[in-house]
Amino acid sequence: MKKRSISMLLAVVLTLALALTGCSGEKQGESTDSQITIGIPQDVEESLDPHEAVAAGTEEVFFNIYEGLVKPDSDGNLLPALASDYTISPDKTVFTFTLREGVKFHSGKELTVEDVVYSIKRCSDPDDAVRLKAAFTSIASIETPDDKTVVITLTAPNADFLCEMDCPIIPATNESPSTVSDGTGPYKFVSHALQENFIVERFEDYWGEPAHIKNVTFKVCANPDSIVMELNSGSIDMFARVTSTQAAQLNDDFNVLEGTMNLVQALYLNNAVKPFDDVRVRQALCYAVDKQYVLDMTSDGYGTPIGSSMFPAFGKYYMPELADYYTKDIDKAKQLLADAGYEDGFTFTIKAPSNYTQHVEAAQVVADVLKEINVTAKIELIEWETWLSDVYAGRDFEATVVGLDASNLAASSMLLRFNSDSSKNFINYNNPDYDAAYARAEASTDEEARTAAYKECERILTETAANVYIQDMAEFVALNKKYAGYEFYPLYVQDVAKLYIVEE
Amino acid sequence: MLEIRDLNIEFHDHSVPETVVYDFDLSMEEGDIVGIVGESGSGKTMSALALCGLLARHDMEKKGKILFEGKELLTCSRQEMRALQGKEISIIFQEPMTSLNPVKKIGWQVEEALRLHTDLSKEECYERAIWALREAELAEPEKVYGQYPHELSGGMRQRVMIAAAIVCKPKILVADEPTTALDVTIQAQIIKLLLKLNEEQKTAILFISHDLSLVRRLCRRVVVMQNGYIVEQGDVEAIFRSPREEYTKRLIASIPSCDRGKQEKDLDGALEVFRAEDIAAGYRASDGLFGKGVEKEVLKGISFSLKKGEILGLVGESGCGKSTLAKIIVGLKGDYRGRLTGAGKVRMVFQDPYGSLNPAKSVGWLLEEPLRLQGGLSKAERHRMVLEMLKKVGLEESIAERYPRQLSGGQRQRVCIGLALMSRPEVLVADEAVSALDVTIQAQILRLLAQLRDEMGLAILFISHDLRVVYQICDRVMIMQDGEIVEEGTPRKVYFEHSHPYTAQLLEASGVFG
Amino acid sequence: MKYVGKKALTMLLTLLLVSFLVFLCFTVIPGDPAVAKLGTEASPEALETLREEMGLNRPFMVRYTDWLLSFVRGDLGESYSYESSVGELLVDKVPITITMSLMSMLMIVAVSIPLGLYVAHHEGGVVDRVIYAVNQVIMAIPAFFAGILITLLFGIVLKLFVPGGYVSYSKDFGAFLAYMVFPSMAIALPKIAMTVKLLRSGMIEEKKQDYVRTAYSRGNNTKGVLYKHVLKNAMLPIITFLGMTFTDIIAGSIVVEQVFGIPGIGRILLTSISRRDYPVVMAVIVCLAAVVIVVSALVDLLYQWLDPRIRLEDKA
Amino acid sequence: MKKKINYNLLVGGILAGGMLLFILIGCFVLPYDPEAMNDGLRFARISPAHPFGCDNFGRDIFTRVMVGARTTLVVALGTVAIGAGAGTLIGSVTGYFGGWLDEVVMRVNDALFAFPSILMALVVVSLLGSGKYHVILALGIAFIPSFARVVRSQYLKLKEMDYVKNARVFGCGHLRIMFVHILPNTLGVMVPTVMIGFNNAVLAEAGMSYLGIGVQPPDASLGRMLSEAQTYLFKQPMYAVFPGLAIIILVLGFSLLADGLGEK
Repeated sequence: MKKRSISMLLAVVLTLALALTGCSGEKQGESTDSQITIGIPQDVEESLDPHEAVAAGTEEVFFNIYEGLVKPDSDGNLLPALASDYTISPDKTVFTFTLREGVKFHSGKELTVEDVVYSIKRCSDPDDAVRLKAAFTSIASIETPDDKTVVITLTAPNADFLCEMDCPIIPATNESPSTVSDGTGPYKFVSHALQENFIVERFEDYWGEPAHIKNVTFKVCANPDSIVMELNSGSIDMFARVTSTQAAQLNDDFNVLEGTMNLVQALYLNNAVKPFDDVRVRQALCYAVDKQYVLDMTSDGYGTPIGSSMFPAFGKYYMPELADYYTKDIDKAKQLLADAGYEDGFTFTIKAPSNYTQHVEAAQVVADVLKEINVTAKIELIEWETWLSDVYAGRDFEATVVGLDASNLAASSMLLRFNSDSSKNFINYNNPDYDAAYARAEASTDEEARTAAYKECERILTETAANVYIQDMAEFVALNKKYAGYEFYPLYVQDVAKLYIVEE
Repeated sequence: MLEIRDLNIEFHDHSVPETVVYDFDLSMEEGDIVGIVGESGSGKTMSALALCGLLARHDMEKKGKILFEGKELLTCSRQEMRALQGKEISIIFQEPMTSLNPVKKIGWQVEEALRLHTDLSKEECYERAIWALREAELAEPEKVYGQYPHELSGGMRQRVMIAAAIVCKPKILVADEPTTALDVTIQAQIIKLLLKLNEEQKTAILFISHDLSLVRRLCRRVVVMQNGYIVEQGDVEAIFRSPREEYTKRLIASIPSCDRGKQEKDLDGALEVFRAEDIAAGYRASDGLFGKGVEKEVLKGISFSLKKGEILGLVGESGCGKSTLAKIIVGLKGDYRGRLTGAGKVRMVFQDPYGSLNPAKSVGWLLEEPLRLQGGLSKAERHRMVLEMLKKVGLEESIAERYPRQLSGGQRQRVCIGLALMSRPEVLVADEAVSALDVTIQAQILRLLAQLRDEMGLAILFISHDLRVVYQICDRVMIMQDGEIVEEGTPRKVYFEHSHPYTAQLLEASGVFG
Repeated sequence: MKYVGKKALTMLLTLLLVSFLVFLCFTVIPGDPAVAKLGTEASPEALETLREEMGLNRPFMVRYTDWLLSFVRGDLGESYSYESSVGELLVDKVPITITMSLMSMLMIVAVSIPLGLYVAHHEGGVVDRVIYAVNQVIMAIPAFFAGILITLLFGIVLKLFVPGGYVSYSKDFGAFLAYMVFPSMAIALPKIAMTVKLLRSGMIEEKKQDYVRTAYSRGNNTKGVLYKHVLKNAMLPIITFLGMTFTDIIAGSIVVEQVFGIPGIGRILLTSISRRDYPVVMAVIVCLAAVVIVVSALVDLLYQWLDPRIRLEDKA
Repeated sequence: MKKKINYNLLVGGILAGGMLLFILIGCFVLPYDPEAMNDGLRFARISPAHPFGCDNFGRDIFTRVMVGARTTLVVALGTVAIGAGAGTLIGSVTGYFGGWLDEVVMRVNDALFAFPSILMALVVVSLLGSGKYHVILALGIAFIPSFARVVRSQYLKLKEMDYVKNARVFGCGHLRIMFVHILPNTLGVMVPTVMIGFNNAVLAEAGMSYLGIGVQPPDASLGRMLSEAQTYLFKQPMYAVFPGLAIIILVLGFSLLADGLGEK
């Protein structure tokens, strides 16, 4: 009879466990002060050193903790931050910053010029692979004439150098910045449970306008498919970059805010590989793909069609007219293919990163559309790591669908890669006119001339159909009705300080 | 005490109801010993199980009356039946190896009946169990009490079964072929034990067996059954001396007799076909990862020779090494010392007819296999030779298409013999070839072997533990004990003028003269 | 004792083989940890210096032996993508997966054994046939589909738990256990069905044995025979099966962690594989393999302890 | 017990047979082009024209389940073929000959057994690229250990039988004994094991597609459709239900068939 009693005991234990769930079903206790849980797709990197942050997901969160001498606002302008004001020499080689009064670090330490020099020097040491900021290699000298001003002199003129000055400033006295976080931002670091959550809390004596919400928890939701469930069940209050279909499935305690993802989604073609080395074939594809149809199929029509490697958030550099340069014209496409010697079409493979559903779906729609000009596109899903090493670094691909974003507000971050000699030219684009136009833009000191030169670059990309440009995808932010104040930024940034709780 | 009147048992399992036992009558008094004799499928076991209430399966129809001390067993409730089982009526089975629960201690199983039927304390149960084990003549009851079934030999396990059965001093002990799976000497001890229990405990015994000579030594009255019917019933000696029914006569006749006047075949002229000179071999019982392990000697120098047309008997109890010798002669065991000489091919017939024919192939295919291996024969020729061999071993040609599982034990053994003879061997080794068969079929197979020996001039090494069968068929006999030949000679010389004590012990135990 | 020695040696050998196979796999899979760490913006020179730093350029065998020597000394090495050492990384993730595995094991034992017994007892009855059919259906459901169904049913419809509302055990152990019941159920469900079916067929097989007939002949009722005699014999194959199930549970947990959003070993393994973070993957897989092998060895020993027939042989 | 046996076989036969017929028809005639996208029909409800409704691209789910089931069937059959074939070969050799060969192969077998099949799949997929046939190879290799174990235990048991000894006495070669004499007798155990292997293959393919390394779009396999459907669970639950149902029917059918055959 002994065996019988054991199994009975176990059954009792099981029912006990089930009963336990009943009573703890409701949310985990309402704490008095304001708090919000924000879902993030990938975990924040473990190192708290802002200069080591590489992944966009980490920079997005660190924006609330660390600040540079200047800081971007939601319209893409650079506002003075830790530097109260700044002057740039006419030949764009000498940059003078005056330090703002009474700025404190989270640890209570006063901000000093030594901290600024220390931080900038840290990011310009060529053999420190992780922290090196490419643009800082052209710094000739950094002087501090008095304890309030910092003067940086460059070896060569660089109009965009100011955009680099959002580089975070950290205290020189912090021995281990990777494990001890000490910034000047509106929020300060509390705790980080790997692959679980990253918790920050309002920094009471912040120099600027203090944040509204006290406790903020960034919760890692690795499984894209369960995001809708977690939002509907109330376990997270906000999630940026939900797709239109996910947004449609949310219950009504959510507002869905629409902005742009600020990236260029396109069918990137390897210009060195047959048949894409022939401009007529590339143009034929552009004529075959109807941008709006792709938008309708993948995101219920949301998103902004674009014609070149630039997106609206860049303001003055963006040329809307390029979007309609190629309108759907099957006969013209077939004619172009015939001229190029491909009357009965051809077959090629699109490599798409498996973890980005929006790009995989866009690839499938493009493949379906190309059938009209009897071009067969086979789709091969590859892991993100494999995409990085095979496609991006190895350039071993015929075509790929991906979204390229800008690392900072400088136009060069989008256009530099198409120079024939650039290490990031993974599509092997080779056009002497483009190289000349880009060089003109880099060298010119006058703002209008630079903008005109950059625009010339974009027109060349469109005319030579470097890639089949599709859209700057719509970005939906699901935000619980209890909260408001979300602002879209041109860069990959989540400004939590602006959020506040709507009083019923 | 017990009255069974026109008991009928029908099976509803298959589509058409099949009756197994027809109007079975039996009455038993206190201390009676009754035997039921019959071949397999004669319904003897079914009637015994009905008595013990073990036929409770729902698709069994039981008609008639079983009165035990006035209580009607067929219609009483399950509780009432259970109150009797193990207390008043108990049973022991044929297979001691599997009839005991392998994962429970012996003591626990022997005490089970006590725990169910009495409210004795733990110590009293222990005492009673030790008493029962001692009654069953087990050497150290206390040691056996704590052991597990697999740690005991076949004989000891049957004694434990008996102890478990008599622990509540039942009125009737049903013994369903208790000794069939045991060696001759142990068989004799079990029979003596049952007789002792009957005298001391006054337990009535219902002894079921297919071995007539055994029944004759134990029982006072006997019931002969065939295909579910009672053919004849009465006092043992009367039945033996003057059987009335034809079937009983045939049963008695097929018991191999060992009368002195057996004429002997003179073989001096025949040429020698096989010779073995002091064959010795052993098994390496590895006792660990790298341990070389101790070499267990099994054969200690065996020598013998075989002449054309001679049947040499080899008798010994299980574990004496006769199977190892057979394996060596046939070439299945390579590592042995000593020399084998003999020009011709050697083939073998195994004991268990079920295991020696490949169930997945038809009989025709099996018989053709040796010819395919020899090669050089066309399909038609091979087919003809197969049919010819089937006729030679007394089977119709239609058997060729059938599968082994569709044949009876006797038919299967005939196919095995045919298979062995397909490649015209000079020497045939029959390792316990007939011991698994019923008496009547056993006699037919022995006649077939003798006839084939004459026709094909075969030399046969006939291995068996049954002295009577060996006496009937063999020209010369060797007695083997623990890997050595202890006695050799013509059957008459060995059986009647033996010199070695072990031979005497074997002869006495198997009741050759009884 | 000799037998245990032999078993331990074979276990070590297998473990070595597993680690070698995993290392081999990683040299074959494309993708470069340096790129994974520095991202697309890094310059080729920076990538090269980092590769040197990580020692990726050393020949295959040198890297494997180095890893093996440090692993034996208990140092699991530095993770490429995370700052902390692999040991720290795993130390708070392991309890999550272990709890889940143990809970599903608990459920399997607690539900399938009584159910199996009941079904075997009432063999052929209506209940038996119903449970048989239900078993078959449950066994046919893929683990992650079961996960989705459970989330829908218990999470959204019955609101018994908040989908995705995982609470770490350090914060609130009760809520942690409460949440873990459902993923454990998703893993355990198909296994419960299999165990019930195995126990049922095992019991029915044992019922045909001779010793059962002897037990009946002594006056036991059906219940007595089932529990006192048949159960222990039928349990033997179940134990081996449960041993093997434990390995499936761990494999199953990787998929179910994805569905329920649980930061256990499975998620770390998947992210590390996609990030080509060799030290973490090696550590996780070798530890998983070690657990699997140790569990199957324990099951062997338990089997021996229960079945006297085998125990005796190795003493002789 | 008689009535129960054909009950299994009957239901199993209907389900498995139904599924096979459903797939067979799919090979010849398809109501719609499984990959044709249709903007107007996105997430269309169940209707006579589209018995299973449409998915996020407006593709007819009924057709895609038909094609998906065929892919899953092909993958499962391929996997079982490799697993059973190689497994039988390895199992028979190690079981029959034993000795150090058996010891070594069994160690490798245990290692493969404790090896997560995901990593194995990743290796094969990255080595040869993704696609149906590479998934089959990856799963096939992962299934060899379990088949090898079953076959080995059978050979260990059967090689002691008298008819095997008899065959050796005739001078039958080892290979002939292994594959002509012993192998047919293992079918009794092999058939149910193959069926169970088939079910596990279907479930494994679904798991792999779920993790994104299985069959590639726009091909459909039941597993891939299920993982894609999960994103649209609230908008079009049918998209997840029908592929899931197809998997369950396929697996249920074959496991009942295995039980039915096993009991006969």
